[in-house]
Amino acid sequence: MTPPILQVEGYGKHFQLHEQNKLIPSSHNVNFTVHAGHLTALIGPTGAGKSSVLKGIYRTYLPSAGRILYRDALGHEVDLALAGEHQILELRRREIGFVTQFLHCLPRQATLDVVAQPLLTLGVERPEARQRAAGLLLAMNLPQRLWSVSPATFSGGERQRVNLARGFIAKPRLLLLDEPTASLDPKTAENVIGLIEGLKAEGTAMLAIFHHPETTRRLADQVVELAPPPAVEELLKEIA
Amino acid sequence: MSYVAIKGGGRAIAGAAAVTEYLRTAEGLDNDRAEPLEIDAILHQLRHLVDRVVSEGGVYHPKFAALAIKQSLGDTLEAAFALRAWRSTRPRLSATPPLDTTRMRLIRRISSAFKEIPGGQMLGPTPDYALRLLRLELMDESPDAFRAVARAWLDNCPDARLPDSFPKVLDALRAEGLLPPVTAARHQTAFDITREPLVFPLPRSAALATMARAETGSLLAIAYSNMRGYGDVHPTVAELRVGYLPVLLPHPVTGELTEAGEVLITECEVVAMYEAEENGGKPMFTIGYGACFGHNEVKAISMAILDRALQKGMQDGAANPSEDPEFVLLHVDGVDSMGFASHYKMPHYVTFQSDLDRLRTTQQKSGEPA
Amino acid sequence: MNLERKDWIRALTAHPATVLNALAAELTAGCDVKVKSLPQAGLGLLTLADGAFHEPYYLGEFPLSSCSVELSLADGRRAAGGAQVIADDAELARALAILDAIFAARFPGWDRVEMLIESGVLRCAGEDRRRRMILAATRVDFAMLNNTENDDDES
Amino acid sequence: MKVERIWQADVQQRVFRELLEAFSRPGDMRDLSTWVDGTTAQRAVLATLMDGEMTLADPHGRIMDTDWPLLQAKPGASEHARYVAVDGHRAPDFQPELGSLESPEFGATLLIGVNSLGDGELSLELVGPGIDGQRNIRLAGLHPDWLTRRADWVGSFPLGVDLLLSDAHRIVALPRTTRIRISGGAL
Amino acid sequence: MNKILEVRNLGKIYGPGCPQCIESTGPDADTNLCPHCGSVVAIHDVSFDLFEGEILGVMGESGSGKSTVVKALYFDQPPSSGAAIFYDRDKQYELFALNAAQQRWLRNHRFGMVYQNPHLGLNFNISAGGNIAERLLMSDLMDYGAIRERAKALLARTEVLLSRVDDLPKNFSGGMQQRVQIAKALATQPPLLFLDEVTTGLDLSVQARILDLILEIQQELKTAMIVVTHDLGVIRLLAGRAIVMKYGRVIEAGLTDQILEDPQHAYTQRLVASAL
Amino acid sequence: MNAMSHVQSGNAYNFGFLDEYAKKEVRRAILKAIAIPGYQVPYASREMPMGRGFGTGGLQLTLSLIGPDEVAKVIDQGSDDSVNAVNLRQFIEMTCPGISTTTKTAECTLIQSRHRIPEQPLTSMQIIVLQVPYPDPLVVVEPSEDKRKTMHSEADYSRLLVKLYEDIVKFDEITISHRYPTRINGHYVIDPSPIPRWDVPKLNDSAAVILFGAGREKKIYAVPPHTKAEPLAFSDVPFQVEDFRDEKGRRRACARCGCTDAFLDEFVADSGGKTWQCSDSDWCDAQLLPAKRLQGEPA
Repeated sequence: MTPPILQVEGYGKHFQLHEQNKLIPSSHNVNFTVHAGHLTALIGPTGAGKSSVLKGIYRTYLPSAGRILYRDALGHEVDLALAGEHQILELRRREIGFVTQFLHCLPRQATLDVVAQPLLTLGVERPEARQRAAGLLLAMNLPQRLWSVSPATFSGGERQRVNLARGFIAKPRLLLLDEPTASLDPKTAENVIGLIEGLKAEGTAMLAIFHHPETTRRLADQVVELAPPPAVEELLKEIA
Repeated sequence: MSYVAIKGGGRAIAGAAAVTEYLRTAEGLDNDRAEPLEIDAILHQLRHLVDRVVSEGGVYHPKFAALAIKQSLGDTLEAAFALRAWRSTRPRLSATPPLDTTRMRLIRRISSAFKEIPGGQMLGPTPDYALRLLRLELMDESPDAFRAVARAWLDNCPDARLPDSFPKVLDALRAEGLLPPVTAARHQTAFDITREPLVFPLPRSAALATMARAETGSLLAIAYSNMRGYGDVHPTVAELRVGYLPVLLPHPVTGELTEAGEVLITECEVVAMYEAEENGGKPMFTIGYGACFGHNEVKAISMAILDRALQKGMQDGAANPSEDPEFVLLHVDGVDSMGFASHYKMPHYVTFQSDLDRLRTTQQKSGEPA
Repeated sequence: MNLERKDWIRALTAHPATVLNALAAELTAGCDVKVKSLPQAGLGLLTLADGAFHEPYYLGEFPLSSCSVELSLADGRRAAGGAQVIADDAELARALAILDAIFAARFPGWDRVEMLIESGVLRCAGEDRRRRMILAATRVDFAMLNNTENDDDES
Repeated sequence: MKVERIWQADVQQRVFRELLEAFSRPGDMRDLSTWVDGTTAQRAVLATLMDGEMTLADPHGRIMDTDWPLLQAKPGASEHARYVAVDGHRAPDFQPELGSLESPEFGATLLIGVNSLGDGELSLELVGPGIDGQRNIRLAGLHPDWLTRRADWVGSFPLGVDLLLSDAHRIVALPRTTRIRISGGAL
Repeated sequence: MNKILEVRNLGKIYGPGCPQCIESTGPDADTNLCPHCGSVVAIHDVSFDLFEGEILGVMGESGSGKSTVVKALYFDQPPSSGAAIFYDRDKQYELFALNAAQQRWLRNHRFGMVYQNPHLGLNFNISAGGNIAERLLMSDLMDYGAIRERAKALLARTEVLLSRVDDLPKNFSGGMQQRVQIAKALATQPPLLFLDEVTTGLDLSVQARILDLILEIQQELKTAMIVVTHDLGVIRLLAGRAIVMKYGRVIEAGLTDQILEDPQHAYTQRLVASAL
Repeated sequence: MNAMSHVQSGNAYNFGFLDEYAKKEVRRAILKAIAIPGYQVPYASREMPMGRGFGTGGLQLTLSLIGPDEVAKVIDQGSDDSVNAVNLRQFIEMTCPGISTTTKTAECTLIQSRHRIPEQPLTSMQIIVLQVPYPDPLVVVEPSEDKRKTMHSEADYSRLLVKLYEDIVKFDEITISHRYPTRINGHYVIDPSPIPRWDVPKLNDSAAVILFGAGREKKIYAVPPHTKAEPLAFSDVPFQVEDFRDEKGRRRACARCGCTDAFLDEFVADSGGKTWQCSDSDWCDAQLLPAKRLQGEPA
């Protein structure tokens, strides 16, 4: 078997709130791998730190412990926990995508452009990028009248579709998915599942958190169950 | 239309000079007793006119100033100008060491800051409290009576015991710590405005020298703007003195400072509202200084006010024109400003022709449809 | 007379230039005059220490003439003299330098120079006295004002 | 009292006009022999330009002691003086004043004595203001470092120095605007 | 990606300065005013790199020194210490070792600046088109027609009505003035653009349109930018990376989303918490 | 004194009026002005016995340059006989005994001029001194001399260039009539004194040395010979000299000499009609001779 794209070893994350002088545990001793063309699903109770793992890999969080070894397109191994900011930005641009439940976009940008954005930064010409964005939005069942307006005023489900389309469009090598189908109607959810399968088939490695165990069952090649992190006292002992 | 070249310009110039001379002497046409104005009469009876010309001319030569007044028919700008041009032809022989004005032989000394000052307040010759009523009796003054007045005054005036020198009011305030200290010679060498061009920023000595020979009216106008609202500071005259300053130069043989003569000068120091000293120092009064050749109090006071304003402008940036060194110092010289105002009378046919060309062309274009 | 040399010029220049020139010409008839620096008429720059910060600055210029001479007598005695005077008159400077030399070295005729100096001192004193009278006649006596405040029509 | 001609105003006027021509037409050789009466061109130039307002540096001791009181110039360091008189045989060992962007006229004038102007082993091609096309000049007795250092000194116009080369009685000016190429690979 | 700017140990002190200035100021001392000599330590020891086409956010409250950083780099106020190297194609410039004329050249040709106060960036006595022309003329474009066309294109790009090309900026709204400023800054297509609180004081909708424009330009022209702002929203939308300043010191630097979601420094945590 | 002044016997003034120290300062400034083409060298302008604005700056240059073998020409508005020219020439003759003066451009070695450069091309044996009222072309956009000095130092002429741009926007033309800003040797922009645009091209690649003196503003600057002098303009809106064509587009001729290639003065006759005549009186005279010969008149 080819070596994994992503190998997480002993990942841990806690937050130190200086103001309240508080330590908040988030994830603890997480280990797993993700392979090309495979989907690894994270499961576990609320508070087990599933999202924290995704954010740690994307470096929205600074990991507190462990290694996050990523093998890039050229075969070089990078520890995402330690990589330089410009390296992370470059990986985000070219290889690693993240679909969250939130959508941050420019206030006035048309949905089509929001979705096409990752392609533009890769140097794809605007007409082509827009065309591919349109294809995805069509697959997501987003009414065509919404394409030229900003997603700022969209409903949760509509936004989620825009978010997904933007995450999928550049076909990243590693895609992080945080509850991608949570607020979708069943029909659209089904379309999204189809798209995810398509990406998998094209070789995209995925790490996902799903709202419904059913979705996990359908899509996951591997399931990793996370346990809630230990209490603060124990964590402190460990850190000391 | 008057933009036609005068040919035969040489004849016209000679004619203009002759006409001016004709008017200067025209009194003699119908009056057999008409006499030319005597230099001594100007020197003694129009002393303030002479004072103004020596100070604006920048050379203390009262006799030549009187001559300049005579030949310019009493135009002070022209007279000061002639004195300046004369100085361009004279070599510079030497400079005095910095002279101390406490050694002035005073004829007037007042302070508006204190009622009683050491040495006393002496009004001297001042029109300040005179009623400005025309003295019609001077219309036809008899020479005998004229000569008797001064003699009678001297005869009736008792001798007084007075000190030879008077301390400066400012020094007393400084001793009390109310004024900024004298930092050991902030600029060792003074700026010579007759030899060095004014390139900003300038040291204070350049500003003082420029204002000392400035045109009185210009200096007054800018100082007035500072007094009136474009500055809004009400200064107090700490001391105003008028008198004769002994001019000391080294004796060629012994090297000892020797009196080469004396010059009449007016000197004024003003004190204004204090400001917090930067860098946490204690607040102090701000001070300004003015002086000029001759007896000209308005000029000395104006200069003192502007000195203070310029110090402020140099330190904090100019908040109004009177605090801007460039604005003040480049616009107070009488020779520069009157010369330029006069030059507009010269032919400008060529430039005007060029103006006409541009205006006609643009008018034509603006008439065309776009 | 014990007037210091630095005060001679002021005393001498209390007399008209014609008198000084004439005396100098007369007294040098019997001696050799060597000009050490040429008699020159030009300008001097008046430096004042300003009254606010005691910074030196130039108030303006004044006409200045200067000369220094060396006189020698037939017996070999020599005398140096010099003068700088506020005047546009190189000849006057030369005359003053000669009188300065003669009086300093007690050369023949020095007593005539002394007479001029003495009478000049008197003239200067007269002028000084008149100036003091101007001051005295216009002195504001505040002590007296206070005593007679009611007489003053100033409100 | 016999006064050497170079101290006389009318001679100085003539020397100045030669200087004016020299600076206006870089590389154009001007002969001062009519005016200098056997003394050197450099001395005549100094007499013409100096007075009590100027600072003059004399790092190679080229100026006679008896000339200083006549020149009236204030002695200054080579690095700061407005005029510097040097011996062209020696390599430059100082950086002259280059002036400031606001006041480039404070850039020094270097008066450089050389063996001969007009012929010699060094051949220069000059272009720039004052030269119609190109002007060539030969000279002898100039240490080559002067030209390389000058290239640095005049590198960012208007900053720079102005050179006045002189032999016994001739002068050639190389103001800061002149671009110099050493021809024939003589260096 | 290539580095375009390298800033090292930049410092700026207003006032006489004294040996205790540094130790007596900063976030720990809770002031930037030196109690010993009264000097203001506006910035101290600021270092960062900027890459081609990247947007760096500089955030902090007023008095943090964030504007001083760009003003020093744009040569508006010379720093007291430190160095900055600008990499321009095959050349590199040590910014603070250049003379004023060379600095002026860089300002005219290679840098752009958009100020919070349009009075600083625009000449209010000349038309909008004239303002843009000024920069083009300084980069030796001397063809009137071409200048005019380019000015119009830039104004169109920044959504200023072309009918107003010859109007004076003083008759424009605040948002429009900023647009003209941006057009002017972009006239020479500089590889490096400084933006100092450009949306502060504008209506929300106007702000949004300006931010949008900036991002579009960055994508189109690959202009590297340093965006100074106190507004976390602006930082989130524009900047890939950010530095956080307080009392003249950089207290935190990182990826923008990391700084906003996982701030490390107590001050940044407070700042982010108060903005949510 | 290190320069024995040469006061001529029977003359109260030093040769050239100025004392030798004043001349030295002016001479040093001239040399630096030539070394830094177009840069305004400040100097301590002396008071002259005529008004500031009447040519005191030019005169100080002339008097610092002039020698006993000089052949001087003084013109104002192109005319040797204009009142100011006559006045200055008389002063120069009075204070510089021994020099000769001429009205012929071809004969002179030194020209002092106000507002014109002669039509006859100058030679490398000649120096022209132009009188300057405002030396700084930036004064139209910046009143503070201090700030202007910085702008020159950074070669920052953007505001001046924008003025030209705005001119075209407003008037479809560059409206600067005289004192046309001109860039020297690719660097400094000068005010070439109030010469008409007609004369500006004569600054470029001139054979003669061109010196500028501003007495009131206390500046000296120069355009050395064979130096580039480019009037500021746009490639598509070129610099244009004055247009002397009539309504029908024909070039007006001088009413006196008939020449059609000189700058003309416009005359308004008492009748109200207009005529045109050469502004350069020496040029007009020179054209007149062959013209008369052609017409068979005695010269």
